[in-house]
This record gives sequence, structure tokens and C-alpha cells, in this order.
Amino acid sequence: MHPEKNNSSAFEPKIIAFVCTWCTYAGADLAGTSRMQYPSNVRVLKFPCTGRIDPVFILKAFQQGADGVLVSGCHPGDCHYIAGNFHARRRFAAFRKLLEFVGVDLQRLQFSWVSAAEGGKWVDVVTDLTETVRALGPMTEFKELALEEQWSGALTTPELKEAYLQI
Amino acid sequence: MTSEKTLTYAYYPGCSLHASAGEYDLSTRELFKALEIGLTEVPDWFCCGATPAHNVDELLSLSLCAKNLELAEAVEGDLAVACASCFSRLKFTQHTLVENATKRTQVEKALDAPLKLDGKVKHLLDILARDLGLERLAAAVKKPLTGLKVACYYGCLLTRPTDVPNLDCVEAPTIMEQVIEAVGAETVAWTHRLECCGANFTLSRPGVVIQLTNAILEAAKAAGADCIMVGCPLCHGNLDIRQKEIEGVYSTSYNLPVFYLTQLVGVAVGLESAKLGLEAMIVNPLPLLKSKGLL
Amino acid sequence: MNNTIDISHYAAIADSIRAEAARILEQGVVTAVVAYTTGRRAGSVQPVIITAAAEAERLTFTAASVNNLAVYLTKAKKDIPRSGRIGIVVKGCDLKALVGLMGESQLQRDQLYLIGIPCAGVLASTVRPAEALIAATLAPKCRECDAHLPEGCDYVPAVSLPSAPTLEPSYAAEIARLEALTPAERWAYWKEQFAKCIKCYACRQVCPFCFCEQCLCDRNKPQMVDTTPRPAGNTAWHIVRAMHLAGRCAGCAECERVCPMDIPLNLLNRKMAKELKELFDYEAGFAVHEKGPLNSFMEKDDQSFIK
Amino acid sequence: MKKKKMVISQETMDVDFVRKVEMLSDTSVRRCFQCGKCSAGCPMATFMEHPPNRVVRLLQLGQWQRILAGRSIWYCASCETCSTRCPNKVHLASIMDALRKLSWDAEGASKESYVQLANKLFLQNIRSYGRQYEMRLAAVFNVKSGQFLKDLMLGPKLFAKGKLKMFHSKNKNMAEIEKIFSRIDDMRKNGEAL
Amino acid sequence: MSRIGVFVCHCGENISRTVDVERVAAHAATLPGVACATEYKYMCSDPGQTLLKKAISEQRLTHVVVAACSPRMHERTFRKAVEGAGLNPYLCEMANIREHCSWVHEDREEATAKACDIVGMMVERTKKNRVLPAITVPVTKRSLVIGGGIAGIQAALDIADAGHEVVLVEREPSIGGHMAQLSETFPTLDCSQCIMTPKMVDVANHPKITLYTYSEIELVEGYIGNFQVTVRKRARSVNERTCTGCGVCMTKCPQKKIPNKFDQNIGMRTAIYVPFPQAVPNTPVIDRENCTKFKTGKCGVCQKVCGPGAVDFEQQDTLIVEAVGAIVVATGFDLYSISEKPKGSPIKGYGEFGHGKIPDVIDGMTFERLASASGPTGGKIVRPSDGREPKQIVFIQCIGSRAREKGISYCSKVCCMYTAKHTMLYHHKVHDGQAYVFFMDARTPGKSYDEFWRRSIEEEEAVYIRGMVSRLYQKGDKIVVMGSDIAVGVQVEIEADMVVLATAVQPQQGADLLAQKLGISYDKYNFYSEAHAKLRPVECATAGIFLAGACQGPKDIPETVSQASAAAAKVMTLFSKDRLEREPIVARVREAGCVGCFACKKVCAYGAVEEKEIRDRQGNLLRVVASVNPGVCAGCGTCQATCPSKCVELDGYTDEQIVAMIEAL
Repeated sequence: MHPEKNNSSAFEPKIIAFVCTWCTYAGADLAGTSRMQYPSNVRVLKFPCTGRIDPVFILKAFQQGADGVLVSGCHPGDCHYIAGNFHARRRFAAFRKLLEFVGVDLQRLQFSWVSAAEGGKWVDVVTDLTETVRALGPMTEFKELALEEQWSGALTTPELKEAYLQI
Repeated sequence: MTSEKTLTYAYYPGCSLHASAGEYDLSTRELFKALEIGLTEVPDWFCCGATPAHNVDELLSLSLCAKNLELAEAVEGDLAVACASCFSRLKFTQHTLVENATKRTQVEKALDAPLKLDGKVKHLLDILARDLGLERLAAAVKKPLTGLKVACYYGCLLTRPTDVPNLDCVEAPTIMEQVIEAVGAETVAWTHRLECCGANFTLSRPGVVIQLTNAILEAAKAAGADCIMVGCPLCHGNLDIRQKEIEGVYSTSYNLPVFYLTQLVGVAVGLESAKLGLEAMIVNPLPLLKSKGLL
Repeated sequence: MNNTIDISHYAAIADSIRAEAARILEQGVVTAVVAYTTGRRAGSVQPVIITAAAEAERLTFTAASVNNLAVYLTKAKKDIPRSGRIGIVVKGCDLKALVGLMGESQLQRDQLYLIGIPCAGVLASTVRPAEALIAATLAPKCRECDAHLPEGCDYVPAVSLPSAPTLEPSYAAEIARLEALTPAERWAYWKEQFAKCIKCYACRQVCPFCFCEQCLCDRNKPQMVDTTPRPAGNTAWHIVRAMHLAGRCAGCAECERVCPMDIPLNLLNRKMAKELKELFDYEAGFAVHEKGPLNSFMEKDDQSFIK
Repeated sequence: MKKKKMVISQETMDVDFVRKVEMLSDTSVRRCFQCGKCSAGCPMATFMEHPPNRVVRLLQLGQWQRILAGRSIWYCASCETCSTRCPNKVHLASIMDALRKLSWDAEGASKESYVQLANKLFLQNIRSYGRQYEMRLAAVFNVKSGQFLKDLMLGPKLFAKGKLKMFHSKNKNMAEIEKIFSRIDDMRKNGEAL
Repeated sequence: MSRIGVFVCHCGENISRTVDVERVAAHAATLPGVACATEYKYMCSDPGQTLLKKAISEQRLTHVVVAACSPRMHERTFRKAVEGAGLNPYLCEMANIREHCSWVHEDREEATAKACDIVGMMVERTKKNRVLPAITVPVTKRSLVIGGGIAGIQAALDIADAGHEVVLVEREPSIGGHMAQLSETFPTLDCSQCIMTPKMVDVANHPKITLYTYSEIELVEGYIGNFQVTVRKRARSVNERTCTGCGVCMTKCPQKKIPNKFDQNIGMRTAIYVPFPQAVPNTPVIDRENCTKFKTGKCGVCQKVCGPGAVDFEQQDTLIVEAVGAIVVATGFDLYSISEKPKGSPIKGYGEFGHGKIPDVIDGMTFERLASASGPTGGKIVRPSDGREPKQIVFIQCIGSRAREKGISYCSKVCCMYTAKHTMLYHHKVHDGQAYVFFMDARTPGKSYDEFWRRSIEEEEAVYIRGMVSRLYQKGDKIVVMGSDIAVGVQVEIEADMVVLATAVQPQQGADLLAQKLGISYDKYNFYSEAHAKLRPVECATAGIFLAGACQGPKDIPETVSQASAAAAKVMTLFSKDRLEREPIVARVREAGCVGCFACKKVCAYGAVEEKEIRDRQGNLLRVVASVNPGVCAGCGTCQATCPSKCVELDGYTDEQIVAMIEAL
């Protein structure tokens, strides 16, 4: 049920946002009550705290076809749970390096602090990410992997080739 | 008002009725005669000072009006006033002098006489609608003004100033409509009933008058009126006398006869044209009245 | 450049291990000793657990003593007596794992008797165990070893560590090469590597830190990672594995050694170690930390990547 | 004058003048909070350089010279729309009366002369004849204002309709009128009235 | 098999204007597990809730998804409704298709598609929702009130009068706050001290109130009903118990020229001092920075003259831990200053007004002290520069307030009124003087407020000039005020003897740091955020913490007192029960899988994770696993994200629920 524009060839990125309920979710609510406008591509998943957000969810989101992922929570010091966002900050600092190393374009993965008072910032962050991802085009890497149903390793050593032939 | 009581009034015509608004004076006297209402002109009345006096010299204005009120005391009955401007000034004077002791002292000094100020100042409309009563007025009708669409024009002064006991509601008066509907006419709802025609500038700045009066004529026409009814000689002067000139300036045609209320009521009670001074009107009303079968 | 690596002292080390193992078993200091013994293939060595002093003579130490024995103290501990102190032979790199496990409440120092090895290096997994130890046959992890002499052990054989040649660190070079590529090129590289994976989980089995009773990747409610050996699941598995080892893995490289498909797994671990060093100035294995880098924080941690 | 910087101090704010206006008009200028409703409804606002609300504002600041120097007060039609609708019961029409009166007292520096001339003639007529005689008023005005041909076309028509009378008679009690005028003059001389 | 009911709300037209609610309901009906899907004009209304309850019983629903506004708005409403129909409330979830969809998108197609997605996600999530039994925690029926201004005093008195103990903490040496500084109060012009000091004395004498002045909040731990608060009681250097308040020490102190902050630094005080004569407690404090004894070691006169021997130079700060069940935050405001601000600061000063360097340009609070009968001039209004009485005084409103360029865009709400009051006080005291006020708007909503403002003009002869002042500069001993009267449309110039600036109301310095200690949120100006702008205006989003007074936003005294009493009422409501039901969103450990690495314990900010020993029947220790104390757990879920084997799970936010949502996309 993702929005299909009239022009079916136009690429509409799928953006998944993992947000904490106290700051960013409330900030997004504020954008709503203020009737600000932003691209409809984003789907929001609410967490109690960014500390709850497991890096695996980001991976899972990309595997499920997300073209961009946003993780957003309270500003440092504002965490409703004292330090959940500090833990999240470290976790994601490391995880993004790992994703970068395996070849994920980090422009598709955005982290932000959006407070309950920052409806405007929420709009900016979502709009920027959507437009960046739109410019990058679809995230094909994980989708292509998912299409490969069978084991597909290249038999690079004679040893392996030999072993394979004996099966 | 009991219907049995004979109504009688002191009458203050004002300067205009003895000059440019002669037909207002004539029709008033004839109508009251026909309705059996007594009317005695205040002897040796003075000009009330009108707008020019209060404009630059309020004390003089108050004194002149107070003098007239004093003169009217000598005549039996409340004071009947035909001109809206005179009415406004006389009424205002009476109210102000009752309320403001300083001004009263000053005026009494100027007149060199103590003031009684207990008589009532009434506009003709008040007498017709309330003292005589709409029922008695309707009963006197011989030729109902059926089918005549009248735009009632109050002008600015008839219901002003606001805090003086008033003829009718300041912003939404209906007394003119009540009177003329009582004699069978239709009234139109329109937008410029209370707008100023600029009478104060008739002499000095006629250009201003033309602009303001045109807006009034335009509105009456737009509302589908056959004619305009007024209760003020100054308004009449602008709407009737200057109508042709205005039509020329704005390249348009209104052809809206402007009646004094006494003329129209007079037609209804069956007075002939000569007693109403219809011939004195600049915009000829006869074709209209004939077309409605009223003459 | 001198390519040979002097391991002439290994024989003396083996003698010392035998003597010390016999002594501590004899005296009841420990209830078992985890060490190396001679394997069946020529020159090969394999892990062994002995519980009697008499068995101590079976023990050895050679350039083929590559295994990280730490894994026998956690999930592979079924042959180890439940009570009593355990003796274990540790190289510098193995000791780092033990330190990490202590930090994660998996081991207590006072329950261990550490026999430290002044190690000059071991053979790479790709060469036969009987080969001579030269720069070319040296295990890659040993090229950048910073713990030849394990510290804080209960016993270290009294031998002097010969001076070793300085070698170019091979992991660092490979990381730098990959980092210089575009994301798409890196993706292509890893896609090819992970495609080979047959999900045998040998890497998980051998890792001292994969001590979970139930691996996240085996769960099916919800299924986070596909368990069949398909490219998508393989990639997810290796990413999750690397993430879970970040800040913990000290680089024994056993995963890479045991991988039947030759996936450069330690490369991922080393990359993460490098990043954590840069980000949080953290290096695993040198001291028992109360909290690891990913379960602690500083208020002033870098957040330049956050909008 | 209109655009000149206003230097405000206790000296430049003529409170006495404002008091006079308030006394004559029997209203308070301080009550005005500048809502602008007077200017919104004024039929003459478009002819004025200071719309009605600004006239009050200038009074509040004691800047009467700025008011009297302009034409605004003479373009007031005395229709009383402003007073009628003022939410604060500021009698602006009365204030205008007071200002015109004070302008005459101050030997009017105003630019507007026709309206003043008409007013003057009107009052003279009353003093001389007791009542207004429109033809005379118009004729004298045209002569004095130098607009001999003004409304020339209206004349014959009105004459024919009997609306203009060539002759008029004085009131019999003219002496009383004269007395009223002269008593008021005396009172002013004696400071008994403004 | 789940039987899910999906209820799509039109929210009048708020949702249905941009989202095709019929289509959303139709789409939901096609989703597996959905037993019924319907839409209704107002789901939150009584008929809407009835419809929902009826569907639950008639359709035997197992789970409910309400697609409507933000769960922050109505989650409680619908969970309560669901509970009323016999379902566990946590089997109900909301799909936010208003704030996150209909209000932020214009394109009907896009918005509808997104709404379908959101509903789909929530349906999948809800399928995995489990019954969560209620958790209750005990309530400590004591309250902490932070700030001893009128807000804090009122809240403390109200709570204490209801019979509950109150701990009142004030940073300054005396309670009283800004209200004690004011001369007279609008719109009645009664003397501030006359109505304030009796309340201060009530606080001091109340048996249920423990007062800590010259103290600050050091640490806040715990949660609603069970907070542990550490208070730092700063060393007063005077023993409060033995001091009789005779004041001899102050008369003898040789340091007499220290600017008194209470008097806006125009009055002087000694180094050992009470800020003002009616201070509560009436125990002096030694200002160690200015005390000769502390600076040089010589002097000690106060100690020598003190009869009861109360002066104690050795006194140290003490830390006191108080257990409380609720916290009222009433830290009040500070006034903006026009002085130069550090570079890069979002708030700027007024260079055009001389950055506060023109001595006779003062702020409103300074004027209050000048006008106060108990102030440094005994109520005489004089110029700080030369002590002369100003004959031409200019007041300028909206200084800092409504000045986006200066960094503040809000209206400070009280300045119009206090400026009107100032013109009156001035007129009463300087009969031959003239007050001018430059203003942009007069904002006087409030009972008798506009009348008060009009009085300052109509009766007290203040001249109000609509238009902002462009510049102030010293010329001889005058201050030239360059303004304009926009009603006249000309420039205005006034040579004033004194200028009083109605400076903006800002939160207290360090308000953000206190908020971080309390775990409450604040806006970009550091005003504390209420849970809901309309419906929960005195509560913080953090349970058990309430707001009173200007710390939440600019307020005048009556509003502050109202809010303080409202906060007190909220506290009393909380204290009306012995145990408190809390959201059962807490973490649980699957002990079977736990390997005891205690990563969860390491990241838990609340110390909710404990080590639990598992023993066999003989009592032999098998292993040690993690265990969560549900009373202490706040429900952030950081433990779960950290646990490598996911053996700790946060109820209400399980991996299953989240993955279900991701997979629904």
C-alpha cells in the first residue's frame, strides 16, 4: 500500500522512522497540530526510548525494503529515561560504521535529535532524508540479496570446486 | 394616546420650510388639517442656528434653540418640528441644558431668563406614528399607496445624537417604514438609509455633496425603489434639487422622485396635488403617481 | 629482511607447561588443566583437558598451537569439572578473551590458574602444521600482535622471548584498502564473501564470546535473521555477529581460522575494534572493564553524525 | 508640519488647550484608545489629511497646532456617525465643534476658507434677520468667495418652482436676537464662557 | 487466532478531510486477523466508545486498533473503554492517522495510502500484544516543592493543609521569591509584602512543612510515588537552631557596601545578611565571597558579637535525602537583561538601548524596588545616577518579548499590566511628573485588567504612544528617546530623566539543568513543558511531577496561585490512594536463556536489574541470572536492545511487536 504516484515510473522512497515517544514522536505530533506539511513517505515506529532501538531493527528495515531509515530521539540530557539516548548514541555510532564498511550508503541512514518542541525540525529532517533518498534512488542492495533464493557462493579455490563436484 | 383626544401642537417649521422647502410646509399643514390635528406656528421663531452655529459656537447654538423653546412655551401643545436638523438641535439643546448645569447657567445668562425646558420636542414622524397612531393613520387612508416602492431615507441627523432620548433606534430605525407602510406603500430594504448627504457643504463644497448624494441615489435605485421619502429639507435639497446635476456628473439616470413624508401620506389620505406642492418638486413625481393610479 | 621467526624457545615452554601442569594437579591447586597436546596429523596440535598429573606429559606447545582455549571455559566446558579452579594455557591473544569474559561475568579470575606463554607467533590456518614458521606462514593476527608476553598470569615459563621481526599488519592494510573503495564496491566485495557462507556456524561455535545459551539468530519468534544459507540471511548473520562482537572481540581470529569457506571474518572484527578505539578510545582485552564500550557512555561522546 | 518630528515634553503638550476642548465638548479625549472606528465610518474621512482618529490622537498629545493647521476639522459634516458608534463614548463630533470654535478664537490658521465663510455668513444672517434666507446666503457667499457663477444653473429652476424668494422680512423680535448675541459676546469678554 | 477490531475515526473532518476513512476501513477489513473494521465520526465521543464496546462483545474481539489521533492524546481514553468491555487495556493500540498523517499531508491519495499503511502496521503489532497485568507501587505521601516563591509557597501550604508533609526547597536564603520584591500589585494596587509575608510566616510555622532555604536539588532518583531526592543544604555559616534573628551581627559587620541582589543591586547589604527584613527564615547567611573573615582570615566580628554563638565559620554543605511521592516544580522566572550577550547566544541584548550601560535606564523590577516602601530609597522614585526625582519618565514595553530578532518570540504577558501599574505608582509619587509609555499592543486580558490599564491613561494621565522605540542615548543628564507615534505617523522624541524597560520574563538560570535532574522536558527557552497544553496544563509528561507558576511560562500572580493550587490538588489526588497503579510497561527476564553477562544491568539507569541466583534443590548454585524489579523499572527498554540474546524483553515493546510492524511495511 505504498503511495503510487500517477506517474508510476517516479520513485517514491520508503522511509522508516524509529522514534522515541517522549521527544520525537511528540515533536512529530506538534508538526501535526501546527499543520506543517512534509512528504508522506515516512512510516513512524514508536519506541519508549531510543535506548530500546536495536541495530537489528535498522537492518531488518532495510531488508524489508526501506530506502531510508531515520532514528530520532531526545537531545542529550533530555532523555526521559535519564540516559537511554546516550547508550543509543554509542550503539549507533558503532553500527553505522559497520554498515558503511559492508557497503551501505550512509546517506540512507539518518540520526537526529528532535525534541517535543521541534515540530519544524521534524519536518526538516524527514523532508531532507526523503529528498536525499529520492535523489539516490531505490535501495537495491538488500532487495537483490533477498531475490537470490539459493546459496550462491563463487567457488574460488580449487579445493572448494573439488569438494562441490563430489557432492 | 386615546383616540378621542384632540391633538394639537406648537409648530416650528424652520427656515427651509419658509423657503426652498415650501412644499414641506404646505403639505404638513394640509395633512394635519386633514387628520384633524391642530397646528399653531410658534410666533416669531428664530433660526435654530443649525449646523453652522454649533459647528463654531456651541453656546450660540444652545442659546438660539433655547430661545425658540422658550417661544414655543407660549403655544399650546408639544413642539412639532418638521426639519430633521432643527429637530436634532432643539432636542439636543433641551437634553444638554437639563443635564449640564454649567451650560444651562450660561444659556440662561445669554437669554437673561430662567428656562423651563419641560415641553416635548417632537418630529412629525413621532406625531404620526405614536401620538396619532398607525391605526388611526391607516383608518384615514383613502387611496392606499399600493404598489409604490418607497426608499425611506433618514439621513444622519434624524436619529442622532445617540445619547439624547431618541425618535427611534439609532442604527436600525423603522419609524418611517412603519408610517408609510401604514398607508399602504411598500418599502425597500437598502443600505444608505442613515448615510450623510453632506448638507453642511451645500453652499461651500458642492463637490462633496454630489459625491455623497450620488451614493445614496445609487443605493436606492439598486434596491428597486420607485421613489425616496425624506423627513428633512436639507436632504431633500440635495437628493431632489441636485439629482439632475448628479446624473450629469456620473452620466447616469435615476429619475427618483423625492417626497417629503407629509406629501406621500397626503396622497394616501386623498389630498390633491396642489395641496401637497407636488409641482414644486424638481424631479417630476406625477408620472410615477399616475402610473400607480394614485392621481 | 629476516623472514624466519625464532621459536627455538617453544620446546622449553612445552617442558615448563608439563612440569607446571603436573605440579598444580598434583598439589590440588586445580582440578583440570586446559592445554594443547599432539595431534594425529604430522606436526599438528589439538586442545586437551587433563585432570590428572600423570596426563601432563601429553602436553605440548608448538607453532601449531593456534587454538584459543578460552572457549573451553565457557560453552565448550562440558568436559571440565564443575567445581574447583581450572588451569589453562594462554597465549597473549587468548588471555585478552579471558579478560573480556571476566568483564562479562562469565569467568572469575580466582577460579583460574593461568599458564602464560611468551609467544612469538603461530602458524596460519592455511599452511600445514609441519611448516616452518616464517613471515609468510605466520598467522595474520600475529603480524600485528601486541601481547607477546601475557601479563598477570599465575605462571609464566622462565624463557626469554627472542626478538621478532617487525611485519606489516595485514588486517590494517586490508581495512584501509576496503575503506578507500566506494560503498558499492565494498558492497560487492562483501556480497561475494558472504555469498560463500554455508551457515555452518563454525565461527559462532569457536568464538569464546558467542556464549549465549540461545543465539538471537536462532530465534524464530520473531525471526530476526534467516537461518537458511541464503545470501540475505548470511549477510544479516555476519552483520549481527560483527555488531555483537564489537567492543568485545580482542582478535584471536579463531572464527576466520575455522571458516570452511575462507570468509575474512576477523576483518569485520578488526574494523569494529578500530572504530571503537577511534570513537571511544576503547581497546578490548587489556584490563577487566566494569562496562564495555557499548554499555557505557560519556556525555561528550561524538555526535557529529546526528542532526 | 504634518511630517515634522514631534518633540514631546510637558512643555510641548498643551494640556490647557486639551482641557478647553474637553470642557466645550463635554467629553474626554483620554478615553480614546485609537480603535479607528470613527475614521472607518466617517463619510468625509477621504477628504481629510488627519482622519478623525488621528485628530483625537494629536489632541491626546496636546499637539493642537497640527490639527488646526489642517483642513480636517472643516471637512467634518457633523453627521455624528463617529459619536454614535464610538465604543468609548468619545463625542468626536462635539470635539470637532470645540476645535472649530477654538480655531476661530485662535484666528484660524486653517487653509480651509469656503466652509468657514459659509458658516460666518450663516451666523451673520441670523444676527441680522433672525432667520436664514437661502437666496441671500447663496448670493453673498458667491460674491464673497468669488464664485459668481456657482450653481448658476440651479437658480432659475428653483425660482420657477417658488423655492427661491426674492424678498424676505425681518423677525419682529430682532432686538431679542441681538441681545442674545451681545450677551454672549460680553460673557466671553468677561471670561464667563469659552 | 486473533479477532481484531479496527475503528477508524473521522475526527469530525480533521482526518476525513484528507484521508478517505472509508477506504482505510475497507483496507483494514482485508487484513488477516481483522474481524471487523468500521469508521465513525468521533470515536472518542460517548457513542463512539459505545460502538467500540459493543463491537468487542458482539464480535468477540481479541484486540483493538483505533485509527485516530496521537496515542498521546487518547490512548488512555480508548484503553479505558476497552477495559470497560472486559479486554485487557494493553490489547488496544492506536494508529496515529491525524497528527502523523491527515494534518501533515494535503494529497488525499497519499494520505489515504499512508493511513492504510499505518493501520496495517498497528494491526500486525497488536496481534502480538499480550495481556499485561496491572502493576501497583506504594505511594510515599510526602511531597517536594522546588522553589519558595508565591507558587511554591501556595502549593506547599495547600498540600500541607491537606495533612501531607511537604519539603520546600529554596535556593535563596529566604523564601518569598520575586513577589516579595514587588511594591504593589495589579490590578488592585495592594502592597505585595502585605499579602505575601503572612503566607511566608505560615510556611515557617506549619508543622507539616520542612523548609530548606539556601539549598538546591542535587539528585532526583526514583519514580512516581517513590522519589528519593538529595538536597544540598549550602553552608549558611550561621546555626539556624541557635540564631535568634536579633540582627546584631549585621549591624556590626564592617562589609557594608555589597550590592543587594534583592534590591536589584541598587541597595547595599552587609556580608552577613538577610536579603530583606521580613525574610523567612530570619536567619542571616554569610556571603563567603565578600566576607573579610573568609577572604583574609581576619575579622570574625559577627561571631564575637553573637550572643547565642550561632555564627559558625566551619559549617559545611550537607546532603539530605528525602523520600517523597510527588514533586511540584515552582522555580519561577528571571528577567531578561538588555546587556551584551556572549557571541553565538540565541538571545541578544539591546545595543541600541546602550546594553544596560546608561545608568538611568533601569528595568521594571528595579523600578519596583524604587517604588517599594521597604526598598532602598524608602519608596522615593529617584534616578540611580544622581538621586534626583525624574520628572519625565519613559516606559518601554516588549523589551526582549515579541522580539524574534533578540531571540524571544513569545509575549511575556505581565509587562503591559505592570507598566500600567508603574505609571500609576509614579503619578502617585511624582505629582508634577509625566509618564510616557511606548507600546506596540496593550494586552490586558484578565479580570479588571483592561479597566486598570485605561485608568492609568484616563485618570493617572500616562501618555501612551503606540510605536516601538528605535534608540536611547545619553545627552547631558537626559536620555533621548527616539520613537514614533504610528497613530499619527510621525517620529517622536522625548528627553527623559529616566527610562524603565519592561523586560521579558525568562526561565530561571539553570532551569534546563534542573529539568535534566528531574527528567522533565522543556522548550527552547527552557520553560518546562506541560503534559498537554490544554487538558493537562499542570502535569509534566513525567508522572508524579507537577508544574506551578512562571517556570512553565510567563504568568501573573493570580494565575500562578491558581496553578499552584491546581498542582497541589493533583498531588492530593495522587496521595488519595495507598498504592498506585502504574503502566505495566516494564522489562522481564527470560531466565532460561539468560547467561548472566549483565549487560542489561550495566545500562540500566534506574538500578532495576538485580542478580538472581538459581540453585538446585540441594541449594547448589547453578548460575546467576538477571532479574528486573518491576517497581523500579521505568520501561525504557535499553536493556533489551543491549542484551545479545534478547533474554530481557520490554512488555508492550517486544521484539515480536516491533518486527511485526517492520514486516508489515
